[in-house]
Amino acid sequence: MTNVRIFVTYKQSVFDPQGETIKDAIHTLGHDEVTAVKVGKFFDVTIDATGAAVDQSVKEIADQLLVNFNMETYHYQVLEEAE
Amino acid sequence: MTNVRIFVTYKQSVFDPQGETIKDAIHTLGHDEVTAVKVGKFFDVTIDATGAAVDQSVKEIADQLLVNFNMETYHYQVLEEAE
Amino acid sequence: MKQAMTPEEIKEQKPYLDWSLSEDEYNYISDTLLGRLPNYTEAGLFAAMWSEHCSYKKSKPVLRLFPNKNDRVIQGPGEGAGVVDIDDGQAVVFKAESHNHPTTVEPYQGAATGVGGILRDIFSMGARPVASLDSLHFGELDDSTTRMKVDGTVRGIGDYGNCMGIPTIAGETTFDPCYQGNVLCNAMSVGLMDQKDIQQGKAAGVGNAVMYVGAKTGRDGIHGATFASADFSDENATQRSAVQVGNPFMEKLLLEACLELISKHPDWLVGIQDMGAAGIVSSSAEMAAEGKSGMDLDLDLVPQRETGMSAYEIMLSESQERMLLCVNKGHEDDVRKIFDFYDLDAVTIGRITAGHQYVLRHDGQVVCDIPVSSLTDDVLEEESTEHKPVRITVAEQEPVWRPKIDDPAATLRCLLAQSTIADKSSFYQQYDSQVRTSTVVGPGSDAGVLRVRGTHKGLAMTTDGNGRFVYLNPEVGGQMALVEAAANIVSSGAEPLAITDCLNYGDPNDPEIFWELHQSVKGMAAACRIFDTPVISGNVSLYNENNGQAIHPTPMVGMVGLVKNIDRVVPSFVQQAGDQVYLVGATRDDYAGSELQKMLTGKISGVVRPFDLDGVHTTMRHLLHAMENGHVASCHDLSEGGLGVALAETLFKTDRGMNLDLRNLTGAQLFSETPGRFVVTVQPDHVPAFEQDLGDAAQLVGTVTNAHWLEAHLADSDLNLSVGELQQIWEEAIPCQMKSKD
Amino acid sequence: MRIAVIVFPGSNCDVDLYEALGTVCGADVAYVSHHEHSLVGFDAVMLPGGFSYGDYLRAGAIARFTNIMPAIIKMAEEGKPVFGTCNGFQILTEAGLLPGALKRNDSQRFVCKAVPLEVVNNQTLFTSRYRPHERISLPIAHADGSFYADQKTLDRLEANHQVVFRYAEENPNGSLRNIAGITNQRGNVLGMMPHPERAVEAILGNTDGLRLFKSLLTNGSVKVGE
Ligand SMILES: Nc1ncnc2c1ncn2[C@@H]1O[C@H](COP(=O)(O)OP(=O)(O)O)[C@@H](O)[C@H]1O
Ligand SMILES: [Mg+2]
Repeated sequence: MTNVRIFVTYKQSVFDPQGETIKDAIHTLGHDEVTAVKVGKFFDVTIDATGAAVDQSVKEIADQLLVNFNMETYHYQVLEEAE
Repeated sequence: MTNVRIFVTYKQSVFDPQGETIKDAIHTLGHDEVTAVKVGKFFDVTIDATGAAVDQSVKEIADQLLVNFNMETYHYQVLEEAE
Repeated sequence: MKQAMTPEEIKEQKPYLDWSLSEDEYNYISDTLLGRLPNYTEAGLFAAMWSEHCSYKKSKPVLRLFPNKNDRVIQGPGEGAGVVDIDDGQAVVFKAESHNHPTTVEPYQGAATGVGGILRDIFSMGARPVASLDSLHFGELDDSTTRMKVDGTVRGIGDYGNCMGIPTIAGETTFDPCYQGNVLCNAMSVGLMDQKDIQQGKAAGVGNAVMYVGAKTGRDGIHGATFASADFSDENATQRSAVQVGNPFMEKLLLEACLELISKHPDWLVGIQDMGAAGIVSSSAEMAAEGKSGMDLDLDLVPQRETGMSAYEIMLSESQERMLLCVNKGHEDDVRKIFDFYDLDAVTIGRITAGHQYVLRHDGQVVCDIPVSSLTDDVLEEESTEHKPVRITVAEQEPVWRPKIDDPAATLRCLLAQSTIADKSSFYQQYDSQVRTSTVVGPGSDAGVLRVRGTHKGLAMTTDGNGRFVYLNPEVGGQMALVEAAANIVSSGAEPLAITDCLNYGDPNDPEIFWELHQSVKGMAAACRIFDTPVISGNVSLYNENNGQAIHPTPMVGMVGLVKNIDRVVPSFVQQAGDQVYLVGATRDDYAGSELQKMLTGKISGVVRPFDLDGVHTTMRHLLHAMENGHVASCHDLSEGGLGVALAETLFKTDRGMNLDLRNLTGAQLFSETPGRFVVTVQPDHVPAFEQDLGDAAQLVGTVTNAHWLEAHLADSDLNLSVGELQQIWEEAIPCQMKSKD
Repeated sequence: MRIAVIVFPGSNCDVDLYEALGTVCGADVAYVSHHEHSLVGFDAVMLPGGFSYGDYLRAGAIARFTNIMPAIIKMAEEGKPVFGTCNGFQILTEAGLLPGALKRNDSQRFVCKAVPLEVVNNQTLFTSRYRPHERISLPIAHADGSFYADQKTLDRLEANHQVVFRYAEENPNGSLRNIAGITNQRGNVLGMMPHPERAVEAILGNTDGLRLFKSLLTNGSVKVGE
């Protein structure tokens, strides 16, 4: 059993107004020390596999479903592995 | 200047309809090894501060803006610190 | 999880007091209804079912004042929603519900699940929801928390309704400091059906199945008070949440599955009810009570999302998107197949039994065994004490406030920027108002209007309430709420049919608040009788307070009207240059509770004066007669901001103007809020017929012009205003405030 | 000409398309469930607006795995007309039948209103009844309508006249190059965010969408060649 966190973000070239909107809101609260905000989503996925099988699984579900490669990219982290 | 990644997730007992629907879709693709999916969002924030001031900043913007404590919790990671 | 308390421990430690069950009630349940001490689960079920929210034990005596029958009413209060005959074998089904507390705590999900809940009430009757409305009341927009609440609430309503594909076609949004700590979010849904498909929330027939369909049960929305109880002490408090999360996608599937079952297989189904407040217990007990049956449920069979839920939690969970069905024995699999097609759970969780016992099993044990009626019918009604608030007695002695307006143009500009009056399109454009392609008039008019496909008919609908008038004079304010709704319906060319309501008040244990409730309901009821608009459904929301400060008493009226000929719907804005402008209804010096008073003095005060309810009704009947005969080119009723604001609104988004002789009105009277008035425009060749219909009630005041300019001569001043400038003020006020940085 | 209107879980403008085609235009139209595997017997297919799978993950992302999708792709490959509005457009991009993607609106808000459009290309199966560069108005109702594609793709779309509708005044969602609707290279697959099916009857205040359906119906069962 492996817990994986898959991060999906817009590609660098894609404009993401959400980060800007949130930055403005943060400034409204008086936190001018915050100079940049980017927003992304992640998926915490529990996979009944270990080792290379996990990488294979993640690659497949990311490619087929979780990521739209026209505008997004992804990376992932294995959070913990347990037998 | 410090880069921080703030993770916001639903509390355990809060229903995550999106995660459930995505899990079902993953099963449709034949990936039955995926047993749970939870969706979260993250904010990459650049803060013009270091050390304890960063923690203070993060705490305040999370409390006031980024997190809805009725249903969400958060944690964060300092990604890198630079003078 | 710790062991639940024993019946004796409950008797001694009285945890039920935290669940708002009184000691008298507890004793009555033990001594008279059961003849023994209730166990932990039973006590919890009683507390929930005997709460004001489920039992109306306090408000019932007052609700009896409402008329709820006439020739058209097919189903009055008591079922999921009321049903009214609209001829041709069709019926309109509607109800409103408040979600004030959840929306105050978590605006997005609170508002979203409010919409979801009211939709289930409609389709559980066998009707397809065809339109939604809302009624929102917030604190002032100069507060950043309020702005976030407004934003979250509007997004929540939009996201749920949009995803369901049900247009939100009308509503209201007002702002007053009294709602700052306690937002009001009332949602109304309107459905359409063939009368033959009407369903009941009924369970009967020994051996028939009780089927659970829809989303799994989690610990959502279980009454906050219970969180403190011993039962949950070892749970991590920060991981617990009472917030219900809406899943409109699942509700859409549930809607389609239920309607397919109802319309195609009526013989499989005995009854159906949605799971609303107090979840499984209220739906199942009410269905059993309605069918005069017994029921035996096995809670281990209830689809669950979380582990280790107690019987009490399963029964009281308010997880969304669930329904309960009573299915004829032998058709369980047939029903399951229908839900399967929509990827939904459908599980038999129990059976109808002989006798009248309500039996629950959990983990192999009987956890509840009590008479069905003890939960639903034996509730002790509560007498309330009431008295007239001192503030009203004091106000009656004070001199009447009369404003002096030297520069009505400047006053009008300022009024148009008041958030309650200003353009709400930045909110309602977040709602899909056109899906289902039947919206003839969407938000931004007096009433929303839908056509009924395949007929010449239409349905007009509106939500209205004005807590300020009710606060100053509950009885007259209650009448005004109804008159305003009727005026909006009539303005669009429809005949008022019936109403639903949400009664939003503070703590009814305060005798002054109970008096407000009683008096305003009395006023509404009297007006309903005169307009022949019975109350067919509704909802009571009490305890709307923050830091001991109650909201204004705010009864919301949701009214539906019938348009006989959809081609004769009347627009709210002017049409052709040369059309004659009439003011319908007499104008008095009515400033107490007005927008003008609030704007100029920063508060409301004085006495709202009674008005001639019969006269207003007669005028509206004549106006509708003229409309149905095609004599009216446009009509807009006068509400907040009076004639001045109404005139401007009839010109917005047109290229026209008006030239008016208002020399029998003062500058101040331009903004008086006397109820039951209209601005009407009439094509020259319809003038004789119109004047014949309206008689003295209509006064010719001027002409529609091609200049985009509002010109009027008043008794004490003149108006000369660019409509474009006024429109800009009106359109920019709210977006500008929402963006404000402090 | 027989037209299929696909019903995905969460579709909600299926009725509107069906009524526009069937009741208003008198076309031969039928609902087809996403569970089906075949579109044999149909000459054209339409993907309605709504929220398939709740728009969870990304609008249109999950619908493309339904049983019916291979049959839709097959029709597209055969050159038969395939049309998607709103969520239908999102599904067509997610399925790769149209280039690009639809992002969240710049405003981060759902928006429902009528918007002015330019008919950029009236030489398609779907637009032949509009005049060149005609200005029309159609309703939009979406939260994820901001068209995105990389520069090269955008240039290619324009060079091939695949941009069919453009927002003519304000851009309501942040779409690149004000794009409101595009076809595939062959011209038989059209996706657009605005809702022509909401603008086919005078009683609803707008008939500008009617000619889109009429165009398709008069062009009949024409197959578009390579
Ligand atoms: N929350 C809302 N939802 C939908 N429509 C709204 C909302 N708030 C205001 N509107 C619309 O804005 C218009 C003006 O509202 P209001 O001033 O309350 O009208 P009236 O005075 O005629 O009752 C109406 O068409 C109403 O339907
Ligand atoms: Mg009105």
